[in-house]
Parts: sequence; structure tokens; C-alpha cells
Amino acid sequence: MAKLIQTEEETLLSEAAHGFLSKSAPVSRLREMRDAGKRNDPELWQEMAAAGWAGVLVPETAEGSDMGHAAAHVLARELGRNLTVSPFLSTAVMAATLLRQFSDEATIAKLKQIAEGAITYAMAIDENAKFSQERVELTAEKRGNGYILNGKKRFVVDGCEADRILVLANSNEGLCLFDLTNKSKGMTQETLAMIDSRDAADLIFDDVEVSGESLLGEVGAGYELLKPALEAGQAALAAETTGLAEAAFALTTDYLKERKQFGITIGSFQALQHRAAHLWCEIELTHSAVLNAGRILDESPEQATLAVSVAKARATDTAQKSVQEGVQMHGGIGMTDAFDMGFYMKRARVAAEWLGDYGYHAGQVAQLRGF
Amino acid sequence: MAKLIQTEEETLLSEAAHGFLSKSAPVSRLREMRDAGKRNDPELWQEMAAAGWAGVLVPETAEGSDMGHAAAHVLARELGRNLTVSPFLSTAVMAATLLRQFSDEATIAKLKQIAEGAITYAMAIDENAKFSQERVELTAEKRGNGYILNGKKRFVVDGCEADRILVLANSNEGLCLFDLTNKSKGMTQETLAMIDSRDAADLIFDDVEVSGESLLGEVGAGYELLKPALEAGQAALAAETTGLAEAAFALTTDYLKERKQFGITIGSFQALQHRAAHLWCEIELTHSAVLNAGRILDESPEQATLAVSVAKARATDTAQKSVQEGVQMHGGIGMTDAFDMGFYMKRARVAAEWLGDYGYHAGQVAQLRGF
Amino acid sequence: MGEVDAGQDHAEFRRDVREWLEENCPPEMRDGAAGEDSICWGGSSWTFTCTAQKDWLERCVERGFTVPTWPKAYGGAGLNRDEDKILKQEMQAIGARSPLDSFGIWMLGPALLKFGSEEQKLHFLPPIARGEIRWCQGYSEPGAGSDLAGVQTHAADQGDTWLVNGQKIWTSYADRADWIFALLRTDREAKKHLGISFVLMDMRSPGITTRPIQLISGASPFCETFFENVEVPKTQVVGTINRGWDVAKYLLTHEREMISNGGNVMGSGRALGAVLSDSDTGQSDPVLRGDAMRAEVDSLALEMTLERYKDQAEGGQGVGDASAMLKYMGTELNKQRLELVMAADGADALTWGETPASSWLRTKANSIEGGTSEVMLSIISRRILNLPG
Amino acid sequence: MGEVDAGQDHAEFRRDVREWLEENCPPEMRDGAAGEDSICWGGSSWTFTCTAQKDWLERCVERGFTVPTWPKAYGGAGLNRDEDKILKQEMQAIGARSPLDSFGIWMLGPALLKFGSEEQKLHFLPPIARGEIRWCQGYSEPGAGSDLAGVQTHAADQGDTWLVNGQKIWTSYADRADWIFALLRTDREAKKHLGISFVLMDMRSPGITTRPIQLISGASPFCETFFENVEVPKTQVVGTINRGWDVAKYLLTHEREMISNGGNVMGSGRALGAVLSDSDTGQSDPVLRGDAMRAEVDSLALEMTLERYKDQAEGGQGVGDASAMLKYMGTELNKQRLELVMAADGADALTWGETPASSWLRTKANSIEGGTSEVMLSIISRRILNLPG
Repeated sequence: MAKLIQTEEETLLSEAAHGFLSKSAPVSRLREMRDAGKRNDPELWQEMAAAGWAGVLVPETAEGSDMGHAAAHVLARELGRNLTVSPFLSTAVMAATLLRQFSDEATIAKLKQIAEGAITYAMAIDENAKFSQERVELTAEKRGNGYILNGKKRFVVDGCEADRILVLANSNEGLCLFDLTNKSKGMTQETLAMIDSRDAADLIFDDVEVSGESLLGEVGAGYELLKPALEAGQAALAAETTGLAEAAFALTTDYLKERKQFGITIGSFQALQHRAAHLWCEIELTHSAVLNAGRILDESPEQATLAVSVAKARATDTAQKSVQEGVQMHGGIGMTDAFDMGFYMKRARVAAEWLGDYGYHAGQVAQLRGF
Repeated sequence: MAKLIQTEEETLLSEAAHGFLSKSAPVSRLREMRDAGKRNDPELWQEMAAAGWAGVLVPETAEGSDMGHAAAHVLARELGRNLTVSPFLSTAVMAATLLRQFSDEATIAKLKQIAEGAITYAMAIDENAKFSQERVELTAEKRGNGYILNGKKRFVVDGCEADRILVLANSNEGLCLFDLTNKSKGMTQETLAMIDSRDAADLIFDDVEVSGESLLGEVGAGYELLKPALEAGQAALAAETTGLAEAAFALTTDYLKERKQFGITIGSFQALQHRAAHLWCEIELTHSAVLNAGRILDESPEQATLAVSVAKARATDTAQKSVQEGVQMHGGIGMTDAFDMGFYMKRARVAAEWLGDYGYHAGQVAQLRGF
Repeated sequence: MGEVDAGQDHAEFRRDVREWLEENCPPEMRDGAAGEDSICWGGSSWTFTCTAQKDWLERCVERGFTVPTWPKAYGGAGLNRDEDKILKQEMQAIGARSPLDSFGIWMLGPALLKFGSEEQKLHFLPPIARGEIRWCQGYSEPGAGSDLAGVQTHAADQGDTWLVNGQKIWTSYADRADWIFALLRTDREAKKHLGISFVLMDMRSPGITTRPIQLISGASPFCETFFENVEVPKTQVVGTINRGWDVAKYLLTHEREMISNGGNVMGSGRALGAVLSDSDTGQSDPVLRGDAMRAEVDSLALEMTLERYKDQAEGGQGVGDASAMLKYMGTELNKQRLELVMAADGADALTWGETPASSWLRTKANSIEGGTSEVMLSIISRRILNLPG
Repeated sequence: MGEVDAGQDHAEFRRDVREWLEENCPPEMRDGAAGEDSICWGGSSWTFTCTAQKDWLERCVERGFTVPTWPKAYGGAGLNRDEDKILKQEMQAIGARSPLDSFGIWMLGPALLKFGSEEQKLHFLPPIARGEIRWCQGYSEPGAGSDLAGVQTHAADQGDTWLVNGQKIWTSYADRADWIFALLRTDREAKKHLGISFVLMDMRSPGITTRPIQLISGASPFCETFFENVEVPKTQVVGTINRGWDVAKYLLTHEREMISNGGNVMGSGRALGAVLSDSDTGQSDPVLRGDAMRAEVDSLALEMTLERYKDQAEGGQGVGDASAMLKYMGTELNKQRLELVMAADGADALTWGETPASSWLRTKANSIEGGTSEVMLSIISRRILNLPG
């Protein structure tokens, strides 16, 4: 396996992303968008596409930059640090990983549009309060050449603003994946007032007629097709969440160095020092897990499940510890909306649930480790 | 309910027990006994009996002091502080609580002997590595007027030295309890080399013939009879374990005040202060849970299950935290056999398992609280 | 826990209370609601949510049941603790709402009862009992955090009056309060803990302005409060001038107990058991389930501890510094409980509205307000464990 | 994790190694045993447990495989890291035991390679590689705990020799060691960290005595070691006189990594998964199961971190102070794992003998020896996070 240290290219990519995002899309931008009731930022996405980010997992045959999963994680981590709002995970990571399993002309065209930033995608998988790709009740009923979809998808991230939706449905012959426009007749988007101020929706399918071409691959192959996309998404979300944890931790250690209480810099209180040091250790382990998941996804993606679940579980837990300690160590100011820590805390909560929470991924690990 | 504070009588009892045990049976006594390969101390038990401790739950009709469960907990707590070796829990708490459900002459005579310190009991319940009163495979087969017992009991505390054994067995007609002499023909005691240096054995029953009189109560009533005794034992063990936690904590805070490292008293290091303070809070909560269990057992024993399980779960967890922090904060010396902390740690481990561990009791709590 | 059997002596009292409640508590006030929205805070600007809320308050005022344990002379019912428990039990039994909640009842009242002059008690307590005057608390100052003794807001001596200048933060509901009780620095030369006085001020006094603070959990009761050349009569000092720290310390202890209690109330608004049973994975995920089991065990032990401390207090043994433990354990546990509720509810909890999200975020302040968890641990370490430094 | 693909270049090396192992590793040495009892420690008083153990050591010595990465001149095989990995993989594949373990290999060797003179290297390293001389470590002193710089054992300057007086504690296997490497105070006037030298001593020197220390886990490898007027030639100082702290610091970092590694090895002696699957309640108790899941996730992440740090080290980026993290997380995690093993095994674990009890108790020392967890956290706080104080 490639080494668990950043390559020179990755370091350069990371620096470029850091420079770009801290200027164009820092936390203050999320605050502005929230206050303005905006949930997406198409201009920013265009710039990211121009930098090759939208095509990070699009093959070169479809004019993508095809930098791979580890590179996608470098970007996701910087997006996490800045809490940048973008369809990166849904579109550039998950949809691209899913679609690149096909090489027909129509799919290549879509991948090309993804890389160009011309279309965005959302993944419609969950139907319940907790993540599970197994319990699918949305039905796809064969009619003529096409299908009729009926049911409801929950917590579809980017579900309002995405141009297209990848829908997991249950047919008589097993799970299927459909690639639909988000304006299909019979579809309703119920906007969710998300605590992280981002785009998510419940999608209602009421006799939605779709053509036979919108079915991806074989009937019944839905889960096999979805799996690599899900794992890519989980790992990239782990990378994003790790970036979030690091940024919240940096805010906290800065505060510990500057804030005085009872006349003494609070960072000199040993109890806080040890808690901060412990948190640093946690972040360090999580960072390794994310690096490892990236390497394995790039080198032997079919064996990535364990590595991905370790990364997602660790990142979920670490980010929550980081924001919780962040608020507590900041005291009152950490609780105010005027300070950024709350944004980190809310995003950490949403990221914890999306694509499987700690318990889900720890369960995967236990299963793969034989207990 | 009576108040959750010690009555004056309880305070006097506690002081008397403290005075007696710290002189006659402190931790150094356990060390001596271990080094001499001794597992019981009959003279000490005679003194305790003379003080009314053996009869703490024996009715006055059988010449017991009948001070009740809360008083038994006061004594158990002091026994825990001093790691005193005695058959108090098996005999004075569990056997007495079990037997006092009967008022026939033969049982009264046994209870009287318990109160006098003339006979000791052990409870033979477990058959597996983890506590469960439900999985009983030791069989009691009716033969003539009596029964034939076959099977194996595990982890019978006081199983080598006790005069009599209360055995939970499975008959065709449900669970039964038998009261046997520990010298019954066909019984073998396999001594266990316990880490807490106390008496425990595996008991093997190979065609053990017992008379009809040795059956307690009705056939099939085994569990109903056992339940109050088990709960009394669990609560008293919680009290003992709380005493243990307090004593280990006291050793630790004393050390924090006197030990210097890098020229500074280590108790002035804030990280240690906060951990010690947290531990104190844990002990405080556990102490309340034990007090509460004692009051409920005395006042409405049929409703005690929740209170007892909260106490046992809390005490188990608190004692483990106390000894773990104890060893760590003492550093190298805490690891040496020459220092007492190891005795506390080993007893805490055995007490954690006996009569149901943390998970077992937390599970009881969850069930009773509706989840 | 804690079904209290107050004995035969109180059977009559219990019957009376039950009958009175049956007759006087309006059906609308028997819905068991305990959230922010259903509270009656009272005060001059209060708008009752319905006639029933107004009736319920008035009937309770008449019996002294808004402050049952206060002496009758100050608007209470003069109940002893057993009677008070019975009243609470009977109210709980029919799901009766609290008729009135306020910082006046929780905080200022106890302080006045202990430190106020007879004149002050007669003047200030009855309007609190009747819900006519709403109070807010002015302790914290910007940048001072837990260091309450670092009070900078200055009261300059002008003979019969003080001239107050400065700023307070985290003053709950200051924008809706009629009066404020505040810590002011009345002697700049004295050492930190000395030179502070506990002062009552009319919020309509010229020079007082307020500005709400938005929290990460959304709109909040907290404000910043500014004082610019505010004149205050010296008769409005509670206790001895320059010894306000004694009053503050007493109230801090009191507040800690209240928050740890409140913490539980919040948590039990929806029992952990119910949340897990309803949850998608509450049964099947061992991590979530194991953590919830732990939290439940701990919550019960904390409830028993509160009960024990009350028993101690009644036995004349003050809780004292151990209130720091209640504050610490209560708020930390409540944070854990809400984390578990969020996890159990999964995606359902990730939106604003009828979800636990606001409560979850709000709990994060519990371990900061009224003294941080770290301050509590230091108090325990020094004052209870006597560790050095 | 961590199946390393060392690329085509090494295919030949791998084939060679595999063949050599096939021919030379005796069947008795292929049982995968890794516990205390199966270790070959070497030294002048070593008794081989069987002929196979002796043969296996001798054959490895011949190839330099007891210290594969040491230069050939000092008894090693001169392997680079990829080759070393391949050797370890191939040994693991057939369950081969380690031919030789010793403090000489783990600790003194690296110190000598970095700080020793060429003469010292040629003199001391080969006997270590051959398992002829067994070393022990003399760092800690009674009452000093983590404060290694507080060394009191004194080496008085006598011209060509030192005269050593004092006492060391926690010297592992001192009663079976041939030589000791120790920190001695060679200048009492200098400041704490200065004035210490790193000195090698023959344990047969007149005036050295040892006494074993019994631990809570039972018999232990640790001893107290006493020095009474022991004469030591000055040529036996490693590095500069009075700068022994540099050597000690380097070795501490090294030791931390080793302990965190060792911690894992210990834990994986019996994988948590297997323990839980065998356990009575490992499946049904959510508390135990949830905690085990957490520990498993954390163990895997720690393994990945060790891998990452090794990759960094190979890339020329030293691990440095981050070794404190490995030490801290590795030992704390190992303590947790053994707690879980004890709980899973229930009553089966409560006796001495073939149970996890001794290992469980022994792990409690992991977070104390080689610098306590608290010292590790302080190192991270100050040197990595740059927090004040």
C-alpha cells in the first residue's frame, strides 16, 4: 500500500484548497448564507469545478481530473475546516463514483457535466430516521418500457438544489438505482430546516413515471452499484468531519492561549491542558484512519469496507468531542451565535448521522472483525 | 420512606464497626491470611456474631438482632473499607434472608445457629461464567422421599469453608432450593485460586442423595424464594463495594496530599484534582443509591429490584474507577504487592462479577424503565 | 424513586389539597406541560396565554401556593417540607402546571428571606408571590466568565444614592423584567471579594438598556444589560454594603442545586426509555443502548442524591459545597442524555421545530452558566477534598 | 490493515527468505507463541526451553536475523525497512517465534548505534545480536517516579573510574541480566538535567545486588538494584559525560513507541472479537458489546497511526514528541481491552492460572512505566500544542 503520509501533490493540493477556501468560503460565508436564507452557492461550485474539484473522481475519458479518493479527502478536509457549503460529497464523490462504473456514452456525458460543474446530484437512499441501505420501501413498478416510482425518501442531502437525483428503489426483482431529473413529474421536495443550515429535503414520489433508460445497470443490481459510492461518500465525509474537528480544536487551543480567567491564561490550567492533549491524540488517530481509507479506496476499493467504517466511526466521535470541548472551554461565548463554534457543533451533528452514525459503523467493524 | 440519611443508631453501629474492624481485621489481616494460605477466620466470625452481626437479618424469634438491611449495609460498607474476610454476605445476609421466609421449627433452629455464628452458609447458584439465575442445569430427580442431585455449580463464594450450601436445582417441576450440608456424599469442592484471596469453589454434584426435608418450600418455588435473598445480597455487596471504593479513594487523596513530584505536591496538579473531584462525585451518587436500596429493602422489599440494581451497577462501576485511578495516581508503588491498592483492585474485580455485573444490573434497570 | 410517605398526620392535609386542586385547577392547566412555552413568568408586561392560566395563577396566589413554603406574611402558604412535598405530589398526579415561575421565586426570594431587612421582605416578597414583579439577575460581566468576584460595574457613592455605570451579560429575560438584582462594585480599593454589594434596581430607571443575545440553540432568554449613570437609592442594597459576596455565594449554591434539578426536569420531559423504544435503532445498536443504560443508572442515582441532600438539609445539615457536585453531575448528565436523544432520533432530530435540537444545544450552556463544570470541580477539590492550591 | 506490497523489486528477496525459513525454522518454533513464557531472552545464564529454541537462535544469528536492520558489522543483516517488513511478514505467515528478545536489542542497541563510539559498537553490539549478553535498564529511583531527571545515584569521579553508590528501582530482569545500562549523577553541582551520564556496568561488579519486586499481578520481572562502592571504568560512558540526558531522552521516545506497540501485541494475543464471541454475554450485553466495539475501532485506528508514523520516520520525518501520544493512547487502550476481556470471561477470569487475570493487572503498569500517562499529556500540551506553563 502507498504510504500513509501525504504525497507532495497532496500537500500542494491541500495548500491550494486552504488558500482558496479560507478566502472564498470560510465560516463567515456560511453565516451570510444562513442569514440570507441561501442553501447553495453556484458561483463557488463553478470555481471549484474550474479547479478540477468537481471532476476529482471523474475519469479522464470524461474530462475529469481523476485525482482519486485520497485527493478527494484532502479537499473534503479543507471543506470541513471551513464549513464550506458545496455539493462536493453528493456530486463529485458519490454520484461520480457511482456513474463511473458505466462507460456508455450517455453516462460519459453526465460525468463530463459533473466535471464541468454543469450538473449536480443528490443521493436519495434513506427512508427512516437512521441510516440503513437495507430497508427500502420506495417501489419501482415496471410499466411498459419504464417504471412507476412511489414512496418517500428522507434526509436527502442537497435534495432541493441538485439537478438530478440517484434513487434507490425496490422492484419486484430486487433493488434498483434510477438516475432522474429532480424536476420529474410527481416528485415533491419538502425542504428541511436543517440545523447545519444546509440543503436537505424529504422527497415524495407519487406515481413518478421514469423511462427505462433512467435505470442504472441491471435490475436488482442496485446495492452492488451503490456500495462503492456509499463507501466513497462515507470516507470523504469522514475526511470532512476530521477537518471540522481540527478547525474547532484550533479555535479552542487559540482561545486557551489568549483567554485569561482569575488573572491567569486558562491554557496554563493543567486540567484543560490534559483534556486538550487528549483531544489532540484523538484527532491524530482519526487522521490516520482517514488517510488509510483514502489509500485503500484508491488501491483496492473492493476491500475498503473496514477501513471506511473505522474512518467514519472515528471521525464522527472525534468531531463531537472536539465541538463539545470547544463550547465548554470557550464558556459563555462558545454558546453565542455570534461565535463560530455553534456552526461547527451543528454540522458535526448532521455529519454524524449522514451515511451511518457511530453505532452503525462500529457495528460494521465488529462484524468484520468477527464479533 | 425513611430519610436517606443515617439514623443515630446507624451512625453508632458504623462507628463501632469501624473501630472494631480497623483493629481486628484491616487490610493487613487479609495480607497475612493470603500469605498463610488461609481463607477464613472463624475466631473473627465468632466476635462478629457476639456483636450481633451474624444475626443482623435473623428475626428476634430466632434470637437474631434483626437490625434490617440498612444496618447490614452499614456493616458491609465497613467490611468493604477494610477488605475484611468473613461469611457475612453469604450467611448473615443471603442465607438469613432466604431462611427467614419460613417459620417452622427446624428453620428457626438454623437461623438461631446463624445468629450464634455456629453455622455458615454458601449460595450455589451460578453454573456459567456470567451470573444468571435462569440457566440452571443441575438436576434434582425425585427418588423415593428424597432427590438425587447431579451437575455442577460455579463460583460458589465461601464454597470450601461453609458448613451448609443452599443449592438452586432444576426438577421436572421447576426450580427448587435445597439446604444441604457441605459434606454430603457425592459432593466435591474444587477450590478456586481466587485473585481476591478469598474462599470460592466449584461444586460438583455426582448422584448426591438428599432427603425430602432438605427441599425448601414447594417444588418449583425456587426462584421466588431465592429472589429476596439475591436482592439482599446484591444490595449488601453494593454497600461493601462502596466502602471499598471510599477506602481506595481515601488512600489516593492522602497520597495526593503528601507525595511530591518535580518538587511539587502532586495534589496541587489541577488535572489530578479534577479527576479526584469527579471520583468523589461518583462515590457520592453511589452512596445515595446504596442508602436508597437499604431503605426500600427494609420498607417494601417486593419493590426493591430497581433500587437494588441501581445500587449494584453504580457500586461496581464506582469501585472500578476508584481502584483504577488509585493505581494510576500512585504510580509505580500502586503496582507493588507491598502496597494495599492491589488488594482493593482484585476484590473490586471479584465483587463486580459476583451476583451480576454492571451490564446485568444496568439491563435490569433498562427493562424496569421501559426500554 | 422517592414516593414519599408523609405518614398518617398528613392524610388530612393531603385530602384538603386534593379537593382544592380538583376544584380550582382549570382543565387546561392539567396537561402536564413543563416546557419553556407553557411557563407563566408573570410581571407587569406578562400576557397570559389563556384565561385558564390567569385564573390558575390568581387562585394559587390566594392560597399562597405560588411560594408554598414562604411565610404567609410574605405571600406564601407557610407549608413545612412534608406538606410541600404532598402539594407537589398531588399537583403532579393531575398533571397540574406550575402556576408561576420566576427568578424572583427561585433566586431573589431566598436571598431576601435570608439577608433582607423586614422592610425589604414586606415590600418585595408579596409582589413576587403574586407574579406582579418580574426579576432578572445581573451577575456576569463580559470577559469575566466564571470569575464573578471580578465585578467591574461600578456604583459610585453619592450619599443617599449610588451612581451605577457598567455592563452585565447573561441577564436572563432582562428585556422583559421589571427589576434586576445585581452585584455591583461599591469599593474599588477593597480586595476582590470585598467591596461588592448586592443591589436591587428598577429596570425602568433612566440609563438602563438591554440587548438580547442569540445562542447557538436559537433565540435565547439572555441579554446584555447596560448601565449609564443610573441612580439607585441605597435602601435597595440587600445585606451589608460591601458584603454582597456573602449573598451572591449563598445564591450561587442555591442556583447550582436549581440547575441540577432543572437539568433533570428537562431530561425527563421525554424519558430516555421512551425515546429509545421509539427509535429506529435504539434496540439494536449496542453503543447507543449501552450508553443509554449507563445514563439511566446515573440519572436515578442522581435523583436519589437530590433526595438525600434534601433530607440532610431538613435534618439541619446544609448541603454547602456539595451543591457543586449536584451542579456538575446534573448538567453533565443532562448533556449526555440529550446527546443520546439526538442519536436515537437520528435524522428526525436534525431540523429546527418540534425536535430535541434546541434543547440539545441549550444543554451545552448548563455546564457553563452558574459556574462552569471546571469551577465546580475545583471547588470540590479544594473545599471538600482539601487538596492543596 | 497494513498488508504491505513492497513491489516487484523485492520478490526475489521474499522468495529467498521464505525458502530459508522453510529450511531453518524448526517446527516447534512455528507455534505462533508470543507470551512471556515462550520468549528467548538470551544471556549467560539462559537455559533454552528445548533444542529447537537453541537451534533457531543460532541459525538466525548466523543470518543476522536477530537484529535484521543492524549493520552486518555489528551482527545484523543490514536489511532496509521494506526487507525487514517482508521478513516479519514471512515469519508471521508460518507462525515463527521471535528468535531473541532483549533490552539490548530494543533499547541499548539503538542508543549505542546513535551515541556510541565505534569501539563501543564493535564491542557491545555483536554479543547482543548473538544473545550472549543480557542487559537491563537502570533509570528509575525510589521516590522519584516520573521525574527521571532527579537521578540521585551518584558516580564519584576517581580519575579513570567512577565510584557508584545508590539505588535503582524497576530494573526489569536485573536478577538475570549480565550488564546494566543506567543513568548516574556525575555532577552534583550542575542543573537537574545536566550532570547525568549514561553508563554501562557489569552486573558481576562487586557491590551490585538485586532484589525482586512482587507486583499486584504476581511475580514480576522488576527488581530493586543496589550499588555500594561499585567501580566502573570511564570508558563505559556512552556519549558525552554529563550529557546522558540526551541519550535517555532518545531512548524514552524509543521506549514509548515500543510500549505502545507491545501493548497492542499483548492485546492481540487473544483478539477482542474472539473473546466476545466465546463469552456468555458478549453478544447479549449491550454495555460490554458497545464498549468492545469502541475499543476495536480505536485499536484499528491506533494500528494505522503506528503505520503512519513508521512511514513518516522512513520519509525522514521523526516521530519526536508524538511518541508520547503513542505511549499514552496505546497503554490506555490496552488497559481498556483487558478490562473488557475480564468482563467477557466473567467468573472464569477471577482465578490465577491460565486466565487473563495477570495480564489484566499487568496492563495497569503500562500507563505508569516509561513515563506516566499524565507526563505524556503534559508533554503533548507543552511541546506539541504549545500551551503555556
